[in-house]
Amino acid sequence: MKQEMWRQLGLNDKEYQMILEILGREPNYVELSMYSVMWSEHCSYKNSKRVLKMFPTENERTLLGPGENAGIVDIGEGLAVAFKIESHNHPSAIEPYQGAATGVGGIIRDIFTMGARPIALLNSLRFGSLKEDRVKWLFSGVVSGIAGYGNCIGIPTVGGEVYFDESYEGNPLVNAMCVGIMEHEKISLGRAKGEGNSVLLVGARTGRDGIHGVTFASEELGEESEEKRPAVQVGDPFMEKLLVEACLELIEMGVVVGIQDLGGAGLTCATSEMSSRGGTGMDIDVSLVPLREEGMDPFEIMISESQERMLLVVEKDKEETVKKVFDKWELTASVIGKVTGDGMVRVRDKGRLVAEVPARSLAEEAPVYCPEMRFPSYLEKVSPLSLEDIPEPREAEEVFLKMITSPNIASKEWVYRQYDHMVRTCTVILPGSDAALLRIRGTDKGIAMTTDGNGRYVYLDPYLGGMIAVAEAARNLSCSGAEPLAVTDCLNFGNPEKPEVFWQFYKTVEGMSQACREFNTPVIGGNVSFYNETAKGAIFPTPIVGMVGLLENIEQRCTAGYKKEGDIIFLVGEGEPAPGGSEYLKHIHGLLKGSPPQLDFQREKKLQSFLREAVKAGLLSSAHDLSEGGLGVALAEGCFSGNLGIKVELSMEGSLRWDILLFGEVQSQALVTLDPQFKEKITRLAKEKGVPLKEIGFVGGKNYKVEVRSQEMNRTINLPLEEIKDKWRGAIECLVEL
Amino acid sequence: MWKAKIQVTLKKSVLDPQGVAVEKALKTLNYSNVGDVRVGKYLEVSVDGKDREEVEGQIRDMCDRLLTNPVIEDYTFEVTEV
Amino acid sequence: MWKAKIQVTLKKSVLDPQGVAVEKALKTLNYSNVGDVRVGKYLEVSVDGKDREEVEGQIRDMCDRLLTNPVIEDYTFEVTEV
Amino acid sequence: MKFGVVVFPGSNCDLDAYHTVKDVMNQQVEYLWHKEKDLKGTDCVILPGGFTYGDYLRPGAIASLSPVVESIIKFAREGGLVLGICNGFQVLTEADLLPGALYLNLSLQFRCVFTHLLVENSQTPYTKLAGNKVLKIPVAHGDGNYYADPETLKRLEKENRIVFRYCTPEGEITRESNPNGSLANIAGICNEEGNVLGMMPHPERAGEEILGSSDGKIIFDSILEFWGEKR
Ligand SMILES: Nc1ncnc2c1ncn2[C@@H]1O[C@H](COP(=O)(O)OP(=O)(O)O)[C@@H](O)[C@H]1O
Ligand SMILES: [Mg+2]
Repeated sequence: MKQEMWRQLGLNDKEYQMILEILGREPNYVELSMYSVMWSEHCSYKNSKRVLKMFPTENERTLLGPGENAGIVDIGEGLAVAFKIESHNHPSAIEPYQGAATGVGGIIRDIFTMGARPIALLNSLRFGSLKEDRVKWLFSGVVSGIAGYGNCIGIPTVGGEVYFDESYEGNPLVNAMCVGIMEHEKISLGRAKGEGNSVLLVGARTGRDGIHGVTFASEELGEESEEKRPAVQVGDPFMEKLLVEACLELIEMGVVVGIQDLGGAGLTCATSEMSSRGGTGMDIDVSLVPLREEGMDPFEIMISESQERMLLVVEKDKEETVKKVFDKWELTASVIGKVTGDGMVRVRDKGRLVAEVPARSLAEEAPVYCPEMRFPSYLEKVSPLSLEDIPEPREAEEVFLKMITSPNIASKEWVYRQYDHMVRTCTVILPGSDAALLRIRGTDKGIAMTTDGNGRYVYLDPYLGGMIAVAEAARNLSCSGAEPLAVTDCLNFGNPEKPEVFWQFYKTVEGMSQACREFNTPVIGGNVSFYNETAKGAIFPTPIVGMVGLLENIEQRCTAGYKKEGDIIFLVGEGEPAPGGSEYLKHIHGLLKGSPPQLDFQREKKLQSFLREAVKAGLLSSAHDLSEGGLGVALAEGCFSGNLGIKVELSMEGSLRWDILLFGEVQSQALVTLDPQFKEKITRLAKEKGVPLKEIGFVGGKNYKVEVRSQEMNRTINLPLEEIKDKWRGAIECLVEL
Repeated sequence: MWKAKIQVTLKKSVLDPQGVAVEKALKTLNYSNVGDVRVGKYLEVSVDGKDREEVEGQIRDMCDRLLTNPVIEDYTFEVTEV
Repeated sequence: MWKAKIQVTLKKSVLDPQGVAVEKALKTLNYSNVGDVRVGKYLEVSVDGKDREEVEGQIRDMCDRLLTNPVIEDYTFEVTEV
Repeated sequence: MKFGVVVFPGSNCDLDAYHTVKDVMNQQVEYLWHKEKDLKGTDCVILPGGFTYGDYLRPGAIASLSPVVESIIKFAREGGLVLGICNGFQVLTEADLLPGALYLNLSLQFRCVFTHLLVENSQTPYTKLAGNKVLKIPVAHGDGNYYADPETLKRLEKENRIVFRYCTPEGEITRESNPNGSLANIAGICNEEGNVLGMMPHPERAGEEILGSSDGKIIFDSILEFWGEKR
């Protein structure tokens, strides 16, 4: 075999040598293709595997950690939740609608594969500056693609985030998360057990789409990406809806031995992973695969990434049962082979053997690397920040208006009103608060969920930024009253073969792992997306934390919006706002510098525990954490979602400047409002928990009125709520729709 | 004045879920003689221009830049003077 | 085998929001010479049939029963033997 | 009273309609499979929201040709109660049980928001208890832009068949309160006899306070009231 052959498929010379050793002979083209897709970064995690071992993956609640299609966590009463997040960045960069849509489709399959009924979707998005035409096209395309798929299939999209920064220009991030619910007994696994059992391919026909899609995901975007364009597929949410119903019906009947979705690397991945996990092998015939196009080669059938397909293993005499259920849903189910006992994946074409490789060598035993790391030189330049770099603005109101209309802070309603967030009638906290909350039918429980990740922080300090991503997610859940359960993460980074990028990656995971341990929220699954680079360089290192929390009694919940006139506003938690890495620094002063806010786990845990107990005791009218935009913005967000004004007075001590006090960023602080009658109780609770509490004003009036005072100066922002709310709500629409 | 009639279809190799659904529906309506169905977009664009060549060039340009995405779609068009 | 190419457009009296949006977008891209734009659907249907007349009759029938909604849409089509 | 909720491939609010009828209204309810003509003796058929057949081609178009709809047409002509919600409304117009058509929202985007509805006709079986109230009920659709030709529209107005219009919380009919560009802010209409109602907003999503509104329950309460009187 010629060198160009394997190199073209993305395998290096050493990897080819490994294949020779494993097989004891030269591979044929089908086999080589199978290795090339399975050993791609996307499937094998060859560069990240060792680092990911740092994550804690278990606690008393985890039923299933990483390794399967999704992790599973116990929520009591025999119920469990399965969840997972995944990226679809590169397809979305060239065909935003379909790229994002198929990303949603893929993550939903990961969930129902486990036997769980998908009940909610979230998405985390990053784009370049909205001033660019191409970014507008990408942004609106991605949002409508997510909407198109999720709405059609009937799973509510209940939360997420969107941020804009030049670093994502040309390489947007599209991460989709799905949450499902199930009874413990219904857990089904992607394992091929039982020699002689039948292997069925169900769902859509196989076409030439996405041939070498995983290789595409494992490369930088460049001129050649244009050539590889057919890697993008068209999603069929209708087909997937039928697949969900049919597969869950089968699982309910108890006839499924093993089940796995076909995602990246298609049949090759599903057959080898299922065999590898089950300690078995498979013998399949590609001529039995229903095709969409004529004349497909066996290698194409083996690596096609056609969407909306699943691989099932059932007992031999259950084939007819499967077909009957699939018939009802007007779907096809085809027996394509059987489970064997010798650990080999054998592929035939009309009986003729066309590939024969050990399953484990494709899956678990793929090569693992330890890329080189180096402290990035840019950090020396961006780390130092002194107040002199930041001229003190004259006009407080002007700065405030600029802040609330920054696309990173402005209302995301333009996005989420395109998503059906209410279907299934379980969404109790709708988008617009810190975390979404869903009721669980037949119980008093609720589950809360959120996604968080501040790429700017991670860029400035990967270790700290990684910790903050986890802390912020846990804090958002706590604001709703929920107890954080576990994490799924999507790690979006540049090219791992560059030592500085790999250093970012390593440090981020280290920081996240530390935080996950502190909050007792193990990482039960996730996804790594490398090679997020364009000619201009890598994106901000962007870990996205998807976190799910539990509320034992859904009546004891809380949202971010103010509820009634006369409520007192308290600032809770300790911490000093700082300008480093803040939206204020970037948006007003054009600077990307400094250190992200410090995080003290003891303070953070005290605050979160205080918030949860205060919600549980029914003391709070609202709770909202301080994040991008700091105190000044957090105060405003409460007004916007509650449609109520405020009067707040802040006194300044020490050398703090008013602009930093209002718009600097901080960890471990939140705003709560409550009825004056609970003042004593909350004070007592705060003392018990060791959380400082400061009364700063009250809810009322038709204005956002915030006064900052010190001995020398006095600044007031006093603006009519109606006016500023319109600006905040309309900012994104204004930018997108010209 | 010229009028361009533009037909946009998904590339042959790309799945056309709408086409599949319509084909099935037609068969349920007993049109058993129906084969492949493809569903795409149709646009009519009026443009001012001095001659056919110029207009055709412009329409091609519009298709490439805005009206279609070459990643998944193909297009054809005819231009007539009106 | 025959192939029908069917163009479906919104009736003149029905506002075409997609057409309006495309027209606006083209103008922002500096195609100042663009006039009215209409966006509709395009279908390709392959059918078996003995002659043109029969096929055309059937296609008309399909359009009336399923492929178009006469309340808001008009259609035209051409049939070619393939 | 017995309700039937139709299930097409791609229906996705079937579960919600079922839940509201059964758990909130405490009434009998059964699913009706699209391939079956038997309506199982139901007194009121609900065509729920969703994306029947993916909404491919046109929303509701393929579904309107199904066996169950054939029975529903007959059932409706005999005076049976038929409530089409969202995609169900689209099926009803495609099946010619209601006039006009629903097409792409003016914004070209899907919209999921709470809307307010002015009840213009409280003489129908679905609005008996709605007085001249303003109901807070969400919409969630991409094709809810109602169109009818001028004569049809005039007739609808004259016969008082425009049952709901989008309005402000105070009950004013304004352009801003219209989420999809519908002609005359139309959110729901009925047939001449009043037994068939189609509406884009989702009353089944507004049956409980925990979901943000329980105004949708008024519609189901009205149906029960009407049924009680009729018997
Ligand atoms: N892409 C999105 N999809 C769905 N909901 C979103 C999206 N982006 C933002 N939201 C919602 O908008 C609200 C505000 O988002 P954000 O400012 O990121 O909240 P936070 O800072 O509390 O995490 C949240 O309820 C969030 O779920
Ligand atoms: Mg928050």
